[in-house]
Amino acid sequence: MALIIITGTLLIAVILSLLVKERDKIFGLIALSASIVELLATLFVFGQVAKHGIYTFNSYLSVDYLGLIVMLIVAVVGLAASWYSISYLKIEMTHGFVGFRRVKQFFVLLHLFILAMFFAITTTNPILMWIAIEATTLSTAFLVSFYGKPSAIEAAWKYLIINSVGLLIGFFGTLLFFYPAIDKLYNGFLTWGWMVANVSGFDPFVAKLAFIFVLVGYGTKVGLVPMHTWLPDAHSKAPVPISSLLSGVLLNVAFLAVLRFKMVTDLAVDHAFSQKLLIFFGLISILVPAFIIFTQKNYKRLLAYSSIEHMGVIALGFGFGGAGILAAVLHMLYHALTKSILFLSSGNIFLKYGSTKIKNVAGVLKTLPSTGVLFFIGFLAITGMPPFGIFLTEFSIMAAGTKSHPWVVIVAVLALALIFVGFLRHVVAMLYGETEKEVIPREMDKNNLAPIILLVVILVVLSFYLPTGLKSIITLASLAY
Amino acid sequence: MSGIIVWTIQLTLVPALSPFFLGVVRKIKARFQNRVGASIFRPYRDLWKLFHKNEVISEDASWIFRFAPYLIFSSTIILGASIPLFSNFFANNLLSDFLTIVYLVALGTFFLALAGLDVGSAFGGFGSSREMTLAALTEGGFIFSLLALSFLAHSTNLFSITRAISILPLFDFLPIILVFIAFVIVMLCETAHFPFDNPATHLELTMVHEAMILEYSGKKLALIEWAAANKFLIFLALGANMFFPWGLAAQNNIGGIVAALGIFIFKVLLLSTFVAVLESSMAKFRFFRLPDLLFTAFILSVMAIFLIL
Amino acid sequence: MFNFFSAQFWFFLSLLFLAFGAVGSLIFAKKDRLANWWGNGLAILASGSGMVAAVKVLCCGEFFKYTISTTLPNLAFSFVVDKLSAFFVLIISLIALLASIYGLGYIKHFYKKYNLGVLEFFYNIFLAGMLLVVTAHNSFFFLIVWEIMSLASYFLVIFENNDKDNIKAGSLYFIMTHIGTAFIMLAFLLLYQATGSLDFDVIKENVGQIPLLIKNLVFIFALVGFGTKAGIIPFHIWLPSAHPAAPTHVSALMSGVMIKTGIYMFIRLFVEVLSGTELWWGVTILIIGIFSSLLGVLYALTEHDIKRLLAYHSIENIGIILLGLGSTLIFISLNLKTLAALSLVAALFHTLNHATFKALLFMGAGSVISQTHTRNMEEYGGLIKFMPQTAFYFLIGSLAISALPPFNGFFSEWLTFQTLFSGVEISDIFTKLIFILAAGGLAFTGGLATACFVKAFGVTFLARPRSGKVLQAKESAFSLCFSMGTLALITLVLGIFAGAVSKIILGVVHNLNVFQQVSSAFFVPGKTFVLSNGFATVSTPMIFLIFSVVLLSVYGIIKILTKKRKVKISCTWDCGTKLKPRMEITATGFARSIITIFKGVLKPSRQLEVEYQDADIRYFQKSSTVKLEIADVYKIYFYQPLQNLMIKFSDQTKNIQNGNLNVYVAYILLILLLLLLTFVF
Amino acid sequence: MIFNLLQIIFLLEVVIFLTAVFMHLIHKSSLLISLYRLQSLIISIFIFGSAIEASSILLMCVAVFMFVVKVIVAPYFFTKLIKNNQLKFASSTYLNNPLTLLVVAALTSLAYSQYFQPLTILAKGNVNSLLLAVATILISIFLIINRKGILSQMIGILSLENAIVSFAFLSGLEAAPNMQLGIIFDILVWIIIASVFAKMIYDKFGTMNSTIMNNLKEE
Repeated sequence: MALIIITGTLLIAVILSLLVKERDKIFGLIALSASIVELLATLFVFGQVAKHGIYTFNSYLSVDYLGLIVMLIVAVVGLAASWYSISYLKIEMTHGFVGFRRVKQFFVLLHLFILAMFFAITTTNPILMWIAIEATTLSTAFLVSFYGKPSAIEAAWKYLIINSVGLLIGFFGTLLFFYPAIDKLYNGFLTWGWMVANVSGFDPFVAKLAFIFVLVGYGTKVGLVPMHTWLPDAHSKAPVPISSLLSGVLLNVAFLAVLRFKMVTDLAVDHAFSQKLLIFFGLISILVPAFIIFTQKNYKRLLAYSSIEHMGVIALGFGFGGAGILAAVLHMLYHALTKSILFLSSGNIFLKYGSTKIKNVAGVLKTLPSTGVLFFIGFLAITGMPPFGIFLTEFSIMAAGTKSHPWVVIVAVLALALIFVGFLRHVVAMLYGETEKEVIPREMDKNNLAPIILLVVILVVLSFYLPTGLKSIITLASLAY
Repeated sequence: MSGIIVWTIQLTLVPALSPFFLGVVRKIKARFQNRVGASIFRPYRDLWKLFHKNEVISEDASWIFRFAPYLIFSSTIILGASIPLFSNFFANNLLSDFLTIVYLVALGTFFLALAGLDVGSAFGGFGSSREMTLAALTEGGFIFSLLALSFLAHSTNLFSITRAISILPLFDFLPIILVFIAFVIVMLCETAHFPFDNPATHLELTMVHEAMILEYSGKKLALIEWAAANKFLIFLALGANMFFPWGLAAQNNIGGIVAALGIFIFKVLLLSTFVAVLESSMAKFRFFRLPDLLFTAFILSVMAIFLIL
Repeated sequence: MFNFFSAQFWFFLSLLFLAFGAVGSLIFAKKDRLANWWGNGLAILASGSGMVAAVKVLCCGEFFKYTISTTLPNLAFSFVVDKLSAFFVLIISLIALLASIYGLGYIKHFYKKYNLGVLEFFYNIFLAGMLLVVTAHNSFFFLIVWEIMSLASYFLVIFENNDKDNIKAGSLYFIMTHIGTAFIMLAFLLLYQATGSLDFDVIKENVGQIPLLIKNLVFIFALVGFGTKAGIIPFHIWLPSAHPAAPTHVSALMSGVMIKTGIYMFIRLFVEVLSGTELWWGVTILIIGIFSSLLGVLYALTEHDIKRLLAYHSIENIGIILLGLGSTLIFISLNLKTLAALSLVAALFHTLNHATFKALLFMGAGSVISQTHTRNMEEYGGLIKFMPQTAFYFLIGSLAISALPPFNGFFSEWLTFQTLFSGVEISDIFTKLIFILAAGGLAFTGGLATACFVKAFGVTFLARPRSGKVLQAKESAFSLCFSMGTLALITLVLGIFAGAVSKIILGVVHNLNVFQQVSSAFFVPGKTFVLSNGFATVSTPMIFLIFSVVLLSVYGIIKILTKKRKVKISCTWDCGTKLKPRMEITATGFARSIITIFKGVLKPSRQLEVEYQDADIRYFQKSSTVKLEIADVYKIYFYQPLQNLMIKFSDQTKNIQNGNLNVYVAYILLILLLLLLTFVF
Repeated sequence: MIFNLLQIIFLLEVVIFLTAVFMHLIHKSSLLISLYRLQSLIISIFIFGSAIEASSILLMCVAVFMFVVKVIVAPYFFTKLIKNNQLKFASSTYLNNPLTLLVVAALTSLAYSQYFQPLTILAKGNVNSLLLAVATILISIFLIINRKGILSQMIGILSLENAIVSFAFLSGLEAAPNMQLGIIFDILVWIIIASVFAKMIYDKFGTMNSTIMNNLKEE
């Protein structure tokens, strides 16, 4: 029932935003109310799942434990992003960057994007999931080229082409996964449960081949290193609420897809195969961004590379297995929250300074005191400083990894330290120092700050105290994968 | 009762005799420069004269300038009381550990340098800068030479060292000779004698010790001069008793003590003539060649330690 | 009231006070006076109860072990306060108490300029962090608290943030500490891998199963990690720039106490958990100690910024502590347990002493700076006439740090000398050589430290003012003088009753499981201190007693003899010309001779710029300036090349993103084929 | 009949493979589009054949829908794109023809090598055609890498999709009809969006050559 509500509200939101003619405040209200309804529905589903296991609405839609966690992330970050985009777009319009038609287009595509993500999480059939993820790519293509500048279009085109190639490879892998159902195909409606049930018929070699195609395919959407090239361009050119949704949430949804296939491959072939692959991708996904962050010039690209690095850490977590998986699931949650804090506060900085170059931004603590503090808190959280959750998860992932791969852990910890050094140099350059004269020190209005503060409060609370319900869900999720 | 007498002798011997030996050294140096030179009791009269003169203090000086002479003088008194002069039966193991001796000497030098700086004249400043440089470099040699002896005697107490060395068989005296050479270098440096500093000159280029006490007059100058003489005698006594410990009174009888006093004076006279001869026969080294001399002292004592252990 | 509650109650009470202090000062951030009084007041209460807790543990032996489990995976807040942690809690609380009192008066000159609420918030968090670091017993919880401590001290260092190089110093400090923490994390991870648990006690139990290679790796990582925090020579470059940048009472705390947390963890990890089995561990720490002490004091001599001079002296004293610690590890590995106990007592005693006199010196320097508003010693001079009390306390501090008899520095250096001498007597020729070098290094360090503090005290306080800045200086406020006075008194009391204090410290050492049933290395009959092998004895109270008696009697006799003499005050002998301040010796002038002696090590450089009246006929000079500098060897030969390597390497990796779409798709195809070829078969 | 069903399928598969290879060689855009049209025609014949075999109406309309989308609508968009942007010779390549052929040959030999051997158990009898389908997949990915023109990149992606559908048909793995409908609808949306983007790029950059778009790199 709850899933119907979610999809229903989103469809209504899309239609309403299409109908609105001239006053743009209505978009905000629609978006905000839609995301609030989604959050309530997700919490309702959370209650269901906490009480009696996996929530299956019908044969098409069901929510398993890990899916629930990702759904929670989508709902929370979705709420913060849409709340933030109201004032963000209002200021953009006053500055004259975008017209009314563009804002309308923004809200329509935003709701389609969130609908596609919900659909991807809850669907039981791999092909439908593939279609949903393809839909997310298509819906965000225009959002990335929102500003219409040549660089935005270039970023959107690259985003479109690379993701389509990746997803087609993923599609080929998904097809291979249907190998056990080769003869009795027409009658059955293929679901994850069905694939797990008769995995015995699955020839191990085909399973290996299929998992490689799926990993490379969906890995492009997750942004693991060799396939990450679209991510920095897309996330730095997209409007801030969108890049926070892309970075914080879409990567996790794609990772969820990879994990579902990993579950099947682990049963067909032994665990070691998929774990070796994940560790390989995880390690290079930490190393390459570590060096690029060191001399980065643009703070939005800096945040994008940090997302790649954190996806690498999550891949390492799942690769190490055991306690690492629990920590990796937690890491997904913390990373989504922290990354959206950072993106939204960098949005404020962009609105005030108008440039994404680090050297044009100085003295943020003086001109935007509370945004500066929030940005600094985000920085401390993202680089894994103790009071915040990411330090706990990174430490337990590394602890889980020392037993099997000590040298991988040593390299990873040193790379994380290098990332901290790079990040600190850039953040300090932005926060302190003298500001140019024409930047008037006046804090943004409350609509820009409230969503960030909400996310910071959630992050701090979760860093210290995990509500028992959430903790049990996460442990169950980690057992499954 | 006899203990108290012996104690007073131990306490007053150094301040009493130190001007005498200063006079002896000056007499021998004068003789070398074939002039008659003042009588050997001249230093006593100098002190007496200075104690009865008024004194002039600069208005820049602070209470450290006024207080330093007393502190330096009393540190030399304590040093004099706690080193073996004529007897080695003193169970006075409270202050006669050789590290305490070294650091008491350092305390005296510290305050002397501060007093030199306090008046704010260029001479005082440069005097204390050179003094502290040399003091810093001698400390290594000073500690290690006494350390070599204490390894020989398995105790750092000066009295038990003299007891142990006096009964030492003859053939393992080689390390002691090395240590003695090192100790002589350290002694010459600490008491501002020839290769390091000319005690008699007021030429601002060369003087180290004299520069710091330029501003003193009256009773404070007397105290400083007396303290310098005490320090000279203390180092002579250390040199004499630690390396040639024969003839120290073993028990507390009058005859033994008188004989020991005679032998002590004779040994110190011998050593002071050696210093005077040395001072007249060699030239003063350039300041930046002194560190090499001090490092050789340190290396000599390290070699001795290797030989001993 | 004393045994009213258990030590555990007092310890948690102090943490509670600090928490209230932190939150309260954020609330009162706007009103400066209230924030100042609230933050520092609660810090005083907290350190008071911290001291009570420590004393109760030290003397009445009430260890307590307390674990709070949390909902997060494998994270348990487990505290164990045994005698070693209590000793460090005592040091931290003592210095924190006096620093907070000092802070009450000192912060007044920040009133209008900065937001004091933030300062007090991070100050209380910093204290809480330190207290927790020395009592944490689970490596995960330890890492959290260690990072919080560095985070809080980072914010304190960059508190005065409108001065650009404070920010740079802060970032360098934070980067170095974080890299250190990365190494510490690796050490704990390796221990976790070998013993399967994060708790120190469990690791201590099955330390046997740790293979040798892992143990050596853990030693190296821990040495680098904690060495960076302690400021040993190759990793010290953040210390001289970070400590002076912080407000004075914070830099007193950082220099006096925070770097000791590194020493605490050296002891906790090497002596207790890994029970120091390897000989080469002790030898490396000894060698690092020699270099740190000698080079620390040499760099201090070259400094003419008073706070940087004191910071370099912290490096020197850390070197001396490491000498004690190194000999402990060597003796443990050679199974000479009594000597090991003696050298650990020497190291701990010097930690306590250094905390007291370094805090005193920093406070003295702080009050001088707050009056003259400059840190350059060349502009001081004659301050003893304007600030007599501060000068007197600074003098006592310099006497204590140059280890001169009546004060506490003397006894701990004496004890370190004794351990090194007893080390010289071991048979194996190589360790004997190392011990002799260590003893020689310590001797020269002592001498150079005395020279450096004559320079520091003389140039700052004595003779005539060298610049106008000194003229309007006046005596510092009561709270500043009070805390400096108590610290001076403590250095004297510690110096006099050194025997009794070393007995307490021996109790602390015997509490460690390595020295459980070891015969005591020395005994303290009455007031004297006698080494058990009868090698050396000293009685510090006797020295003080005899010294004061003789001094008073000499003063009395001279006064009586010459009471008729008149004393005339006139100007210094000036060979006829009026003595101007430029004629006085400067700090650089004072140390120049030592620098030329050690020019091989220090590499001094001298640039002469001459400005001529008329640029083309270069005969008549208008003015010429001489710049004397010391090359920062570490930055030029180690840290700069490392950074350039990183930048070059990162430029290489940036070529991945060359903007060409076809290449990006080629990456995907290549990785696909690569995986197929390698993984499928 | 001279040839039984398997031979016909194999022949049609060979034609698809040849279309993919020729896409690398020719440079005229309109010819490129007609090649794509031929390829999609064969794919719809495949689907039509399996629809007749399984005689399910749903599969029949899937085939018709695919035919309409891929054979009529997509080429219409592309020809409209070419006409109003006057780009006759848009697709220059990085490697010259002999080298491209060399790489194509290498990829085909890889498809036939022992790495893709396990896939042969999927084939119902026609092993060669299955491996040929795999080769077409690899070749069409290479097409995207090799061609600079935006149009040829779009064509590359669509031919990759066709190759995958042909592989699915040959290995009998293709999804249920309603799934296929969803996929085709998805492809339709993709084509519309891609051509809109192509027009925007042409307006902004003035050329259809994608190498102009390389200013998004780390400076």
